[in-house]
Amino acid sequence: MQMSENEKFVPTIVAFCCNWCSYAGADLSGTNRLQYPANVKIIRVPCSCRVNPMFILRAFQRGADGVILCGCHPGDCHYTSGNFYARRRMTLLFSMLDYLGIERNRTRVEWVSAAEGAKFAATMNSFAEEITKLGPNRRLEDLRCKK
Amino acid sequence: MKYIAKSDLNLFLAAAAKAMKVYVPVDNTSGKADYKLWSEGTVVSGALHTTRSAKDFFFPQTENLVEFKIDHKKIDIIDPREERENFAIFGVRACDVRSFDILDRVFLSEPVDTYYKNRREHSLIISMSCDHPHETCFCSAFGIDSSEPAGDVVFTTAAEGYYVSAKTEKGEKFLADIGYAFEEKDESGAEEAKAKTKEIMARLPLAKLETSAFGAGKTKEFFNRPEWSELSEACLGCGTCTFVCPTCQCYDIRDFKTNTGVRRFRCWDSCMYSDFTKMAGGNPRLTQKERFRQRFMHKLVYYPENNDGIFGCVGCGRCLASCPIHMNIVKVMKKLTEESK
Amino acid sequence: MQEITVKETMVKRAKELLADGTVTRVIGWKAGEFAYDSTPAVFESAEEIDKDFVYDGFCAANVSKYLVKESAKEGKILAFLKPCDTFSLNQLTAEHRVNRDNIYVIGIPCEGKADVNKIKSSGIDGITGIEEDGDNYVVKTVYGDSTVAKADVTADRCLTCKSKHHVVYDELIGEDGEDNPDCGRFDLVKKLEEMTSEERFEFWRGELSRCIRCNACRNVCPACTCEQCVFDNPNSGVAQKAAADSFEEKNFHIIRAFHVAGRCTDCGECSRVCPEHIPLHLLNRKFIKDIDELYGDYTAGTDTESRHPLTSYTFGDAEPSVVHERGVE
Amino acid sequence: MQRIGVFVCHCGTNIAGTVDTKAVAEALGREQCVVFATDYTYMCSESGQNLIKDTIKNEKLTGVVVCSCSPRMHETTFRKAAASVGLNPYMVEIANIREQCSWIHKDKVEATEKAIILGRAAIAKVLLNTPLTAGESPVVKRALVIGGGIAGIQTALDIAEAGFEVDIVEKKPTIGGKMTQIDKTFPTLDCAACILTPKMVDCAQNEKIKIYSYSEVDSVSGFVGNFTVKIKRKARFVDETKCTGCGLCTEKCPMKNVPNEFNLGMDNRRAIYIPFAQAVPKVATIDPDHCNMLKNGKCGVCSKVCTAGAIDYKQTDTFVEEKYGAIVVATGFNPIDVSKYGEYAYDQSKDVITSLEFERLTNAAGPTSGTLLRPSDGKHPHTIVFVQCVGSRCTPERGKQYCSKICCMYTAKHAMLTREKYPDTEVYVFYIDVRTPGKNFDEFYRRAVEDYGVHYIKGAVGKVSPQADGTLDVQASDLIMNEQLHIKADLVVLAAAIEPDKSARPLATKLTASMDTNDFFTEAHPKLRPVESPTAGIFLSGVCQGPKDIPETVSQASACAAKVIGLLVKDKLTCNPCVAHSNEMMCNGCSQCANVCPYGAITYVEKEFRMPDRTTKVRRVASVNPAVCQGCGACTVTCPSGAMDLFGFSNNQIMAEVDAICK
Repeated sequence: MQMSENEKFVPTIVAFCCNWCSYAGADLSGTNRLQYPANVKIIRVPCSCRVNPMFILRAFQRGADGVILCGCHPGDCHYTSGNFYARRRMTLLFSMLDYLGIERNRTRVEWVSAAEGAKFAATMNSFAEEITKLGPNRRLEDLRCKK
Repeated sequence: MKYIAKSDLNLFLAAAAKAMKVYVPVDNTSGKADYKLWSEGTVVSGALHTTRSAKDFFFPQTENLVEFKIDHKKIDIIDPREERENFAIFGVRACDVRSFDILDRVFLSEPVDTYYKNRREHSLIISMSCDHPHETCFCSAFGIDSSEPAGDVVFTTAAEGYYVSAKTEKGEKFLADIGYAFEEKDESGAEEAKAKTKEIMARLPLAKLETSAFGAGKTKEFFNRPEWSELSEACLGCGTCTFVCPTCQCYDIRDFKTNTGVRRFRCWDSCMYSDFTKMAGGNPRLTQKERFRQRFMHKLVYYPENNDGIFGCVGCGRCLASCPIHMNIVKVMKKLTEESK
Repeated sequence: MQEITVKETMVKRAKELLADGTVTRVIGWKAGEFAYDSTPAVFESAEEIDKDFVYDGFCAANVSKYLVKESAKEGKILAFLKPCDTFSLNQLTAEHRVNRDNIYVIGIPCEGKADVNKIKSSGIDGITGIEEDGDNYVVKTVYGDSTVAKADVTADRCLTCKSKHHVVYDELIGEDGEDNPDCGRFDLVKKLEEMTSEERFEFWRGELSRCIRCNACRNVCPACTCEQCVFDNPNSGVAQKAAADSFEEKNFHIIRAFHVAGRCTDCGECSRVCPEHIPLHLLNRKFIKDIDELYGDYTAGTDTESRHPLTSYTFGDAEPSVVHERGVE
Repeated sequence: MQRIGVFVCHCGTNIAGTVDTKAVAEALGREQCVVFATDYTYMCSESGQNLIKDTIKNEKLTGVVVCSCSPRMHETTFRKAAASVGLNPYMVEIANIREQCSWIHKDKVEATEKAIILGRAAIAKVLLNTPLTAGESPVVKRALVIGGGIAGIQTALDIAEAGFEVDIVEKKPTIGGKMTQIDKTFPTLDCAACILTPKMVDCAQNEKIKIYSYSEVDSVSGFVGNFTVKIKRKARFVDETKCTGCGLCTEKCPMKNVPNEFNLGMDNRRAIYIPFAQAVPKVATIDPDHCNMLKNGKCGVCSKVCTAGAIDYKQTDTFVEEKYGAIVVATGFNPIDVSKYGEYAYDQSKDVITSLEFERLTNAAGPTSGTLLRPSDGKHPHTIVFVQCVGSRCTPERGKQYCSKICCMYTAKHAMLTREKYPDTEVYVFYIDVRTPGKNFDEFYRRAVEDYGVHYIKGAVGKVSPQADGTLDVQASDLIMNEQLHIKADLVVLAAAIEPDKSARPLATKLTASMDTNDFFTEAHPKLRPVESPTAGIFLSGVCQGPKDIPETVSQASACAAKVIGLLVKDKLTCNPCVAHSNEMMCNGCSQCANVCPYGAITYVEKEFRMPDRTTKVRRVASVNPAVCQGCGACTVTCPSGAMDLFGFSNNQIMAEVDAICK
């Protein structure tokens, strides 16, 4: 989380993108010059199934206000089944976070193909908007990591 | 002698709270008690024990030692300590009061642990005698009289109220400062209460627990006893006993990478943990048996050896109540002395 | 007096199997100081059994996890398993953590174990002895005797017991029980789900802030048998010895629960051993409930073949967005 | 202490336009372990790459971060550059400040800030990079084709054509597959045998191709480039090398009443038989279930009449073990069993037949020598009803959910041929839709309707009831006229759905190749890699991957061959070094990782470990085959102890990036 000079809340957002679909989708939205907020930062992973729940918790600990995971559409996984596992893991993890009273909208999974540059930008815009509405992450923060 | 009715207790605490922060045992949602900062409306728990002992006040589970602020290639060192204000701990039982002496001998002997000392010096201990001990109590085995606890100020529990007396100058001064108007009653009531407690203590199942076999110089006698294997076989290697223990004083020092640098902190460690004695060269205690033995040998032999024969256990019984598999120091002592009986 | 007779049969069979060489060791429970504090123990001879062996309403510990270590040793071991313990053993067998060939399982009946904390919180302490009397316990204390109904002091986990059926055994003592689908074990989870996000947050903060990170929950858990736990591994990046921040309280318990998700047999040991009485099983049960609802009913340990829900999938699985769509915000 | 060099690319104005590249270089230059940071107009240019190479040499860099376009664009370029001056290519990381920064942001301050953060993340990652070397594994220059149908034959021929050894394993006594049983092929109506048998003969004569007929794959081990396959050669009780295929034995054999599977049991063969005239290999086979000699040791006629002395009643199953670089699956299909659909009375009347049986009835080599006669009474049928989608496009409970694809066309063919040969025959076709995508397909269907007067009726057949007079009452609904019909038919032909051969599922398990719920093999990518299995070295040819007609099958078979050849021409395979690896000291041996691995790359070994207390302990631990692992990382998350990690994307690397970004 960072506050810009006029103290308007600018969330920190981490986006995990699978190398074959979503990361390429992100590149495409760049190639098409489709805007989305600069506070969205992408981390490239081979497949959505590489994303360990610990990474997501880690992001929140380190100051992220929202975390989104993007992968190939179900059935299109480069590794055939990776996103199916990711889907179950994230569903359960998000459900648990919600159960612990952590705002459920801070986490999201979207399937974005390499051809969906527009969808990628749109997704990031809506997610960033959502997180800005939610405000700073307080319920899963680690005070030691605050400035 | 000073006397206060149980119903008036909050008035006294209110007065005390004006002088300094006062921590009192309070029931929590799980039906157990923790120390909480007293404020108007706080209800003092009637529980015999808090789950975590009062040692937390001087030796907290985690504590920052130093912080390194790293700005690119520049490093500043920051000391997180700030001067502490005075505080009082109310309702400390005789066993826990004794535990402070045991900790002092470790932390206040050279080299002095200034973090610990700092807190200790700012504290005031308001102890309370027991009137309803549990079957797990065996403080008497270590020469502790739960009817006559040490401390700066002592509350002797009677049926309807408490007889209050200061045991130290600090205590005298405190009572004078807060200027609470106690009732005056003659000693007899207090003596009655003490006698009653003593009488119950004598009837407790562990009242006759024998400690004479242990103490300084007994290392050879107990270290290689075969019983250790059997005693430790069910041990899960968790830290419950050590963490609820008022006298366990082991800690680990760790670094935490913050977003701006590194925070070096210490946190409780347990000799029951498999990595407790892990070193670059390996681990001298490879099996749970050795770790288990260490804990009890320390309480019953090593500590007395280094501290004028004083045992490292105060018989509060917390570990008896909370060990997941109900293995504990009492079973150990009995097993190791079985034959000699 | 059913427990007594069961105990006698157990002792009899244990001695026979030791005698005829079927097994070389027996794992069960050993009597303690106060009638309620028995300890899991391995017996190697009839004498040891006569001396200390006990089985009563307070022998709650799930001994299946000890079999990881014990079944790796020479010779067969006899294990007395309650219904819930058999699920744990099956799960361990499925994960190749135990050597089933080295274990002789005798399934023992369980009417639900007593929770001594319930006796104590009813104001009874100074306990010197406890005797069974039909549906009651007569508790002898230094402050006099009192009687409590067994039903009133039954451990919560046993009140919501999912099954009295033994899923694995070489022989049984007494009749095998049945699954109890209407055990209502998810009622509390439901209650939490119905709270608002804020209420849930406050509830869990209250509970988890008491955690002293003694690792009892992890070390007792029959699903937590890792050679080295990520929280003990300095290279894992998440190692921690104490919760130095409220984040770490949550982090530890989320990951602990997640790592056993789909593998947790809901034996309830985690909550039983917590010195702070944190209802940790409610975290595991949340995963179980979600799995049942989203991927079809699944009870870990029912058999030793099936893949658990997090290592399988179907094309039409629910999207993670279901979390956002259901329940109250 | 590591020495990192940072290179910030302007990409002309593509990056420099919205990102202050100089500021980025300065900021990153202040990061720990960064000993050199600069910006340059085009990093990917010759001179740009030289700048990197020189700096690596002069500054003795241990790691390089290039802030430029997407790694998908130039990662390889910069890695090659580093490698050329002796820095391990996997010590290079890219920060994507073009596609994911300069191109999507307008505000220069904002974009510059983000570029710096992305650079920090890349530095944080590269600090944890480890030099990786791509492993190499040799390639056995020999391919195995499982299934000797047209798909297998075509693939084998193409591979052999390229000069590689190919073995075909066919479970039947002859290769040829389903196509041998087909009479004519749509839409050209040329004779199937005429175009197939030459190819069968080519196989037999091609010295690169070895045919294991009457054989099955017993077990498979190894991995891409290096499979070891055990082939079971079933005893045919005839010595292939001696038999001349004269056929005398098949005439003299006294066991006359063995149902002839080639004609789908519509006529009989002997206990010793050659499936059909053009069989390859043209060798007799004894059917042990019916041979009196093998059953009760009486008879021996065939050995008496065999001048070549090829008969060998003592023959037993034998096994051969061969090494292969690639394996092609061409297991083909079968029509489903239609007897489960009671309403069509397939079991009740001989005159309700499947389309494949119809093929035989119209084939010169068939039971009726090509004249269309009713199986029941051998009379000419005057009214024929064709029923489409029998078991296709059904609910899962009733049949197959998929479209079998070939039925519409072969039914049009049947209808047309019938009308042509027997103009006095009325032909009805009941259909849900008529699907005719394909070259000259719709024209073909239209001819059937318009030129040959076949009655196409959109509707479903409700019931077929055999009548006392030997006819069949076909009760159906016409959805267009919206009326119930009763047709007095002499013959009903069911277009049975096709399903993968039953041998496919167990084979998939042996190959650790994945299958879909219909038991069709799944392809590595539905669009981009349609002829490969996700399991490296396994290729898919023909209907085993999904319903296809002959032209499609053949083209896929050739595509498949091309892929195989592409693999076999390599002497060594360089494996992607970013693969999973398990820390044996931490592995629980719980098998969860193996359960989620789509490639069967993880196996378990019982390994002896020396414990710190000097005792030894045998533990079950996972071991990853780097030649098979594709590096998805599914296993790393499933592993509770964290023993499983991924080179190039390790837990610590990803967490370091997270930290740097959230800072």
